[in-house]
Amino acid sequence: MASAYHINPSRRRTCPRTAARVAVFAFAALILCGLCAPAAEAVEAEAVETCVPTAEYGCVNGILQTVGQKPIAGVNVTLGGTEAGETTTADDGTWAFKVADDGTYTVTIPQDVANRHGFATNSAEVEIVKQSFSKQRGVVRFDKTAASDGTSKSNSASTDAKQSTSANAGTTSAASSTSSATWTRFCQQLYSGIIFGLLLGLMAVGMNLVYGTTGLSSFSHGEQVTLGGLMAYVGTQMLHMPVIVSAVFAVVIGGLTGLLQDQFIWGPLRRKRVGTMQQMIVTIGLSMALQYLYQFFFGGDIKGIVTSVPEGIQLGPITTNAPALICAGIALVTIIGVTVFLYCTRLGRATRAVSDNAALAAASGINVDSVVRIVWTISCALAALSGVLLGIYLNGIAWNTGVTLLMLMFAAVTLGGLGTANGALVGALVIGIVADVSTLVIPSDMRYASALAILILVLLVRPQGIFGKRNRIG
Amino acid sequence: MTIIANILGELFAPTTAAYALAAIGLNIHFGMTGLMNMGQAGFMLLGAYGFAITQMHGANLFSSVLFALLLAAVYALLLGIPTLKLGPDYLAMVTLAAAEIVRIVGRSTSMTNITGGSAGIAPQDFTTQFEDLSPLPDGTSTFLIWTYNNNIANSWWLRIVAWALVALCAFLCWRWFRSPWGRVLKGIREDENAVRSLGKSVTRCKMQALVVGGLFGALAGIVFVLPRSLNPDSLGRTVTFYTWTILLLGGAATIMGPILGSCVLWVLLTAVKETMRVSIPPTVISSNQIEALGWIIVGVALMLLVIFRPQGILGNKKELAFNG
Amino acid sequence: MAENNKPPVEAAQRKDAAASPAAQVKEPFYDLAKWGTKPPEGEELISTAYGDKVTRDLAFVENKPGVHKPDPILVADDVVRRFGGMTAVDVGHFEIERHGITALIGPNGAGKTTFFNLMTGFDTPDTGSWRFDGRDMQHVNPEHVARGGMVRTFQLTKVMSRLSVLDNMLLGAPDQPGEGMFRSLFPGMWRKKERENREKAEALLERFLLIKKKDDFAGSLSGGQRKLLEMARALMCDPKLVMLDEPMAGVNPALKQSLLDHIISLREDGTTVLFVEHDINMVRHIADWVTVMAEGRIVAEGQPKTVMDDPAVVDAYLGAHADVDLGDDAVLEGLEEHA
Amino acid sequence: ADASAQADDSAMVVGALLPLTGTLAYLAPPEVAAIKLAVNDINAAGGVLGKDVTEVEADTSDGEHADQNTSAAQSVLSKHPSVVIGPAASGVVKNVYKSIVAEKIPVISMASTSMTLSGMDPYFFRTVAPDAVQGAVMGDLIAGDGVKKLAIACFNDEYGTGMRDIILEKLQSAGVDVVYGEKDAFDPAETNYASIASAIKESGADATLIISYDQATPLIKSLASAGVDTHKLYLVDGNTVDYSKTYDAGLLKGSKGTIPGAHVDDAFLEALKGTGTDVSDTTYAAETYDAVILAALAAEQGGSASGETIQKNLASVSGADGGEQCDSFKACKALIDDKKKIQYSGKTGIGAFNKNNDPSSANIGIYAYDDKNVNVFQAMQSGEVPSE
Amino acid sequence: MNATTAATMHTVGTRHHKKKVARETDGGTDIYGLDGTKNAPRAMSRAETHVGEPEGEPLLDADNLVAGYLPGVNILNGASLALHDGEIVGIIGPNGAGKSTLLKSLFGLVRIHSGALTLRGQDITNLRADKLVARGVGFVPQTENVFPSLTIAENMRMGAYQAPKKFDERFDYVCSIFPKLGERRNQLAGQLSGGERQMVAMGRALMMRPSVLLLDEPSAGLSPMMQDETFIRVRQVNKAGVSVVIVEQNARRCLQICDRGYVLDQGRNAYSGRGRDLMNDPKVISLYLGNLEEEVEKAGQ
Ligand SMILES: Nc1ncnc2c1ncn2[C@@H]1O[C@H](COP(=O)(O)OP(=O)(O)OP(=O)(O)O)[C@@H](O)[C@H]1O
Ligand SMILES: Nc1ncnc2c1ncn2[C@@H]1O[C@H](COP(=O)(O)OP(=O)(O)OP(=O)(O)O)[C@@H](O)[C@H]1O
Ligand SMILES: CC(C)C[C@H](N)C(=O)O
Ligand SMILES: [Mg+2]
Ligand SMILES: [Mg+2]
Repeated sequence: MASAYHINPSRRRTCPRTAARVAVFAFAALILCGLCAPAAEAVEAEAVETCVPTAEYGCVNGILQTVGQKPIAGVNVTLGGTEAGETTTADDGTWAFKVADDGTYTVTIPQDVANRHGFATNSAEVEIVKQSFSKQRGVVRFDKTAASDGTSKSNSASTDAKQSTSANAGTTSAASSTSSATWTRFCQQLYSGIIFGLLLGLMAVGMNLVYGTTGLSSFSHGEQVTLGGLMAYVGTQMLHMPVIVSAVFAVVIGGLTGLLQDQFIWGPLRRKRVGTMQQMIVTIGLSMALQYLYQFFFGGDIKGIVTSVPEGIQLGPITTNAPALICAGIALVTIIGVTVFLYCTRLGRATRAVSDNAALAAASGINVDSVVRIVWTISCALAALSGVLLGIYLNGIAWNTGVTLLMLMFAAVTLGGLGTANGALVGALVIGIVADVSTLVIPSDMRYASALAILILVLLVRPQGIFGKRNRIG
Repeated sequence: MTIIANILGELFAPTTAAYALAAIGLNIHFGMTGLMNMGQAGFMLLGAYGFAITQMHGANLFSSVLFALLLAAVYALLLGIPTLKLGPDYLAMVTLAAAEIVRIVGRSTSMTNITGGSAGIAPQDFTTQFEDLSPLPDGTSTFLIWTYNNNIANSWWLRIVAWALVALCAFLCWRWFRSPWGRVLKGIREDENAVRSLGKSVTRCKMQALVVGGLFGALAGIVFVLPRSLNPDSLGRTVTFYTWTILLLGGAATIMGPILGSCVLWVLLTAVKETMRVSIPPTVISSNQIEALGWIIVGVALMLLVIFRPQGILGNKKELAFNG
Repeated sequence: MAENNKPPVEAAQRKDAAASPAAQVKEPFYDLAKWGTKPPEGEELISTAYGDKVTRDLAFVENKPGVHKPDPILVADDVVRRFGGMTAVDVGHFEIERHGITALIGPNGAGKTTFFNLMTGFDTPDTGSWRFDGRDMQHVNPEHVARGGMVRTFQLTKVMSRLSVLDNMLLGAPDQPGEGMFRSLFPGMWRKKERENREKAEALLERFLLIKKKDDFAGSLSGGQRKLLEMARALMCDPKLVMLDEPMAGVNPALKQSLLDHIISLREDGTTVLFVEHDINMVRHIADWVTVMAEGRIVAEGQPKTVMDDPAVVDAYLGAHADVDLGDDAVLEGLEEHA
Repeated sequence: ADASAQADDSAMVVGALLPLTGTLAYLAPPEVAAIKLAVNDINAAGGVLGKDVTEVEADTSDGEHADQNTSAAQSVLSKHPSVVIGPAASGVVKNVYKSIVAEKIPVISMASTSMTLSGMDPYFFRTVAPDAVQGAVMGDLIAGDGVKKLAIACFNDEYGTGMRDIILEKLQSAGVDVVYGEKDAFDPAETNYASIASAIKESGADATLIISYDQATPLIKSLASAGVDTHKLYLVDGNTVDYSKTYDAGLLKGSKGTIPGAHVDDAFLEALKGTGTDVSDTTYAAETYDAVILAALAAEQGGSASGETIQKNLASVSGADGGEQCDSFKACKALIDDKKKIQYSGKTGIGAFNKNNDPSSANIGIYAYDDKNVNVFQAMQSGEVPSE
Repeated sequence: MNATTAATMHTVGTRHHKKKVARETDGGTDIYGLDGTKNAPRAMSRAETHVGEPEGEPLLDADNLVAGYLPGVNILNGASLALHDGEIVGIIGPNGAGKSTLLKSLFGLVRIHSGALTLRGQDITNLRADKLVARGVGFVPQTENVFPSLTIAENMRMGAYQAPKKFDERFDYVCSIFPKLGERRNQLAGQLSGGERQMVAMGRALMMRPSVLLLDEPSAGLSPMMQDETFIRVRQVNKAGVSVVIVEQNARRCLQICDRGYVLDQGRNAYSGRGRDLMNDPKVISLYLGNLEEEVEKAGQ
């Protein structure tokens, strides 16, 4: 990677010089060719349609096309240097020579063709070393204008984000089109951030429910998400069911696992009054077991739930597609539903009561066990649903998809305020948007770092999360 | 026989020692002070970076270790000053996030010149000084049923140093546990406002605990990378989770718990995987599946251990009753 | 525990119980009232010097809110704390007499606890300043407040559950050098102090009837025992001013009575006491001065007798039934009439 | 010394360190099969030094489980292997090689392509060419196709960024503009490619190069739904696989990919399947197979199954100092029995080991996707591996 | 008993005790040396245990309960309690006597190891709390008796959990007693003052309308006025047909409204009798009730 860093500056510095040198060489070569062409004709380079370098032959080849990438057919290409040859470009603009000897070659096209298409130069030089991978083939292109050369260079100097300006747009509108492109990019990133945030919110809301009811941060929640996706995969790709049916199937299986888990693991642990820290370790163990269980059955690769690629829809500056919108819609509706459930239904209030003080909840006539069981079931079902949506939206699900997203889920619920239902949604949206929009300014491999940094910053200002409330001291 | 040697070898493998060190540090954080540090791997990674980078640039061993500790201490301070006022679950998240940020930044392409980016730092660049320091002769030695190289990588020399460190840290921990300082930390664990109302400097003690635990973490990081290479991804969340598992498996707020927990976890893991390798012919299920099955069993075993001994192997059952 | 280690009283009781259970069953297992804090036989009864001085000084102070006192240890000015739209505390001027026992009373939600929180740095007021012993206490954090000699207890008790009762007490002790990280590694540096603290703690626990539980986790204490521990722990600090937030709520009346003596003896040790309490008898019994808070403000101040007879206080705080036997059916009937 | 002394008169034991679990687990099946196949072939030809070769495996998992890397190495080491085949990923190699080479046991990796591994240790070999080679071929391929503006979706991993830098160098000299991804790389643990896809779309690139492992599966779809032309994708060995079951037909038609190693014929795939392992592709199978055979031949030639002997003879049996060509263990063994120098030319078509213990020459296969999304072999480019 | 004799008695007692303790704490863990198993079984007639008990079958009958939190440590060592229909029964005793434990064990929150517990003749030993609520038993714990992150109104709703339809009507009733709760209905209970919390707890119980109400120190932390209000309401509720068991440290007030009272000490019954009798019993006064009121009055004169 070190080299990537050095390439750019050095390239910027050396390019003009190289260009100049090439021009001088070309001139010299022309003269040379004119003088000694008959003498050099002893060795002939073979013009071929396509050339693959081998131990015996190196290749000099290229494609002749306009700056706008239209192939230019039927143009004479002359090879000079160690070996000489001549060919005409094919319909797709390609041409190739097989050369037997190592050495320096010069490729020339007629000057008038170069002028007509506004090429900067009409000849180029390559070095061929048959045995060396990096030199056994020389690719020669002429499709560079003197003007666009300059633009593209300044472009490559600026950040990737701004490079979207097409090189041949010229220099006049460069500034304004750059800003509008940035604006489009921004909208698009914001949009994808929101969609991802919604999905993340859906994933996190189940985890938050469990936390809100039992105080347990479930590390196996990621695996529940994965389970949903994998079950949908089983539905669509193995049982060949329609997507909707598979989704329902996945959600049912997910809910069922929640129910069974509570029956056989969490219920007994609660009854033994095992602390949440200990239960958390159990979830870590469970997470481990489940991850490898998935690997056991599904292997280590990424599974696609649907094979088709949805058609794009243009919404103002935003490109999207129907499945993404539907996924986001489902996520939003579900999260709102959960919030309503928590704050406006009797059972919802009961879950919050249980989280506050289970003994007192029991003393109020709440069947704590069954409330918690319902919560686990709902939580796992929601996780499964989010797994399905995620698998569709992210175009694939693997044994470790859930666990890689777990961190973000935690971040989302914490940011929103642990145990608060709408907190998961808002937190997830913040994380999603920050992660996606921050790619406009920072490298994308660091985008989650920026989301996490936001989390830390918010917590410094609001230690109880966005929606958390503080109790009094004393 | 080799299987048994392998399994029992994990008892005192450098990795086991590294995790034990990390867990001792975490024990100071969580077991004593109640700080839910979910980012112990962050301390380890910083320690490892501090050590390896200075070694790479030719610093001597002692100053490298010192630098690693310094780095971890500074990180602890930076992390602690703003965050120690957070509630436990929120602190957990912040430390987890901070550790991830350390890793993500460390592996990012923009840091390649310093940290080696995603490739990390190769062992030949930072282990030689340590290996040269060994008083042992070159070659391989066998002790009882175990044969290891004397000096290189996963060696006897590293084992000796690592376990000496573990012993030292455990001793310190033991001293602290039974001292008034330890009592203040435990008070903070239970209710920091109560401790505050009694005039103890809660912030200072928490910070001390965070730094000390972090320093142990940094040492753990060094021990962790010495037999292998420094790769930021190998000190990620998984490591933190294992450390927690080890701590609670052995018993939080006990001296020997972290060490025992580490031994149990790695011995268990190796035992299961080794046994699976030899006992299931790959014709029944594929090699991939055998290894996966091994992990499944370990996961389930962990769950069972906690379910049937929630206070940890050495933990006090009575404490559990007041977990709330 | 070996049989012969049984407390003699108990052993005797058990023997008797076996002999004639019916006769013996009404005997208590031990006599609580004996556990009072009266000085041991032969020794002087506690001096009353400070008490007398305070009584003398306060006798001439006017009984009106915000009045100046001869020798205040804590002076608060314009302390206001709002929660959202509600003003929880709005104290114009308030002084606490040094060496006095001041009672802070007032209806529920009057802002007493919040005032405690503000004074001790656990909460920050919107405006206001206060001085403790001549030192400005604004923006001082709780630990420094406590180290400065102003120690408080919590109404909703805060015991350190997974620490033994004795450890809870030892945490209250000030100036333990072993509480430094490095010094703690060398037991030689703190052993002696530790021993002294332990003795003191045990003496206090004994007074507070907690000695038998000293090695148990504090989390296993009953509600009342927690209150006791909370108070005993605060007294470990030898504070200049101790602020007790309903120390006796939930404490058995017999024990309460004996602990009042202890509070009085604190005064003679030079400690100033500020306490919140809803037990009027206790206030009457030990308070040198009573301050009444309502809706965040100090509405009345004065000698206990004067304040307690203030009709406004009776109305807002003591209520119409203060001197009525609640078992009386007339009370219920009166209620129905009102309704 | 102890370990190899023991190995001296005993049969050859092939240790294998494979990513059987973890993020690289999808690569393991062909490797497992190839080792089995090689061992079977060797034993069918009478074994090494008259004794049957046995194989021991351990799971290195992935870089995130570094503790497993070393304990797997320890596990294999304790079984006194004569040679260790693997590990696959460069990062894992760095985690384990030292403790193995310290025992004077050669490590032959079949898939680690990082350039930093060249000449790392006399006991470290690999049967796959470093990324420089593939990168050069890929760069030429892209330039030769007339791409003007290229977007690179590269993951931030030693393999990813290393390869990208080589390609960038090539592209620059050919005048291809990189409009996205010159510096930007995504996290290997990335799951959400929407933003990368939209960035690529916005960059106006006319072709996209994807350097990744199987992250490509969701990435390609994200690209497609963002409206990026999926007929002009360039894939590398980490992701040039058969996508016929993954996507609707036609999605990738025209896209190209490169894979190091000779194009293996279907017979080899059948043979792999014959070992009872569930394999669907041959990624790194040939490299693995050759590694085992080379080691066996080295033992055969050196007359001992000790690590040191194998290390000494590996270069020679691979043809470093000439000899008669042979292409199977059986044939080569016959030549060795005749006291002839040999040059093993195996399934990968790599040349003899060079002074860095890299293959001195290598083949890079160029593949193009047909309308069923199957990668079809187009051409093979071979040449010398740079050893500077 | 006058103050001087009391004082001499104290002195002796204290000293005596000090030695005793020193020896005892050396020994071991048995908190009171009263491990239920070692104790001789009590041979007391029902009349002695439940002095003044009315005729007929008790509504709630706890007989000889042995219960504890940790294995091997019993807190209750054979405590008995009978509650008849329409009664208010008070329990008083020193701190740590096991009063709360007794209530909790009645309510299934502490495990009963031995003894009989019946409600209307049916065995309810270790029955789950929510099932007891369904059978008409209500309970207000001593500590942690509100849901801090729920609002006041929601806390009240939890009180009416098993009869959600009656919420409005009952909430109005509760608000008439504690007007503050109505005013602050949307405030989180966790932000309330100690006394306000207590009101919430009491209000929650009143929302429940049980047939048996177990109250653990409902008046603690309340202002005198509110304390009186609480006691009066308890009586009022009782008149409406609810039988009440009330644990109180405000013993005099409590005994005023009680039909009968029990004195609990070290996990077993020490005294029992009609409320007024206990209140005036000099023994009970000196041991458990104290004579602060008298002393204050004396001083006042
Ligand atoms: N953090 C908070 N947020 C909102 N309101 C609060 C908070 N803390 C206290 N209050 C309100 O401030 C008022 C005063 O509370 P405070 O605890 O000081 O009362 P108090 O006088 O101690 O009452 P009590 O005698 O019942 O203990 C109460 O009405 C309470 O609801
Ligand atoms: N959770 C617990 N675990 C262990 N022991 C406990 C627990 N709670 C209470 N105890 C012990 O049980 C005994 C009785 O406690 P209980 O709470 O019943 O007392 P109480 O009579 O209600 O006292 P108070 O008047 O102080 O509320 C006490 O000695 C106490 O230490
Ligand atoms: C398994 C392979 C794709 C590994 C990759 N070539 C590396 O060096 O890391
Ligand atoms: Mg208060
Ligand atoms: Mg109680």
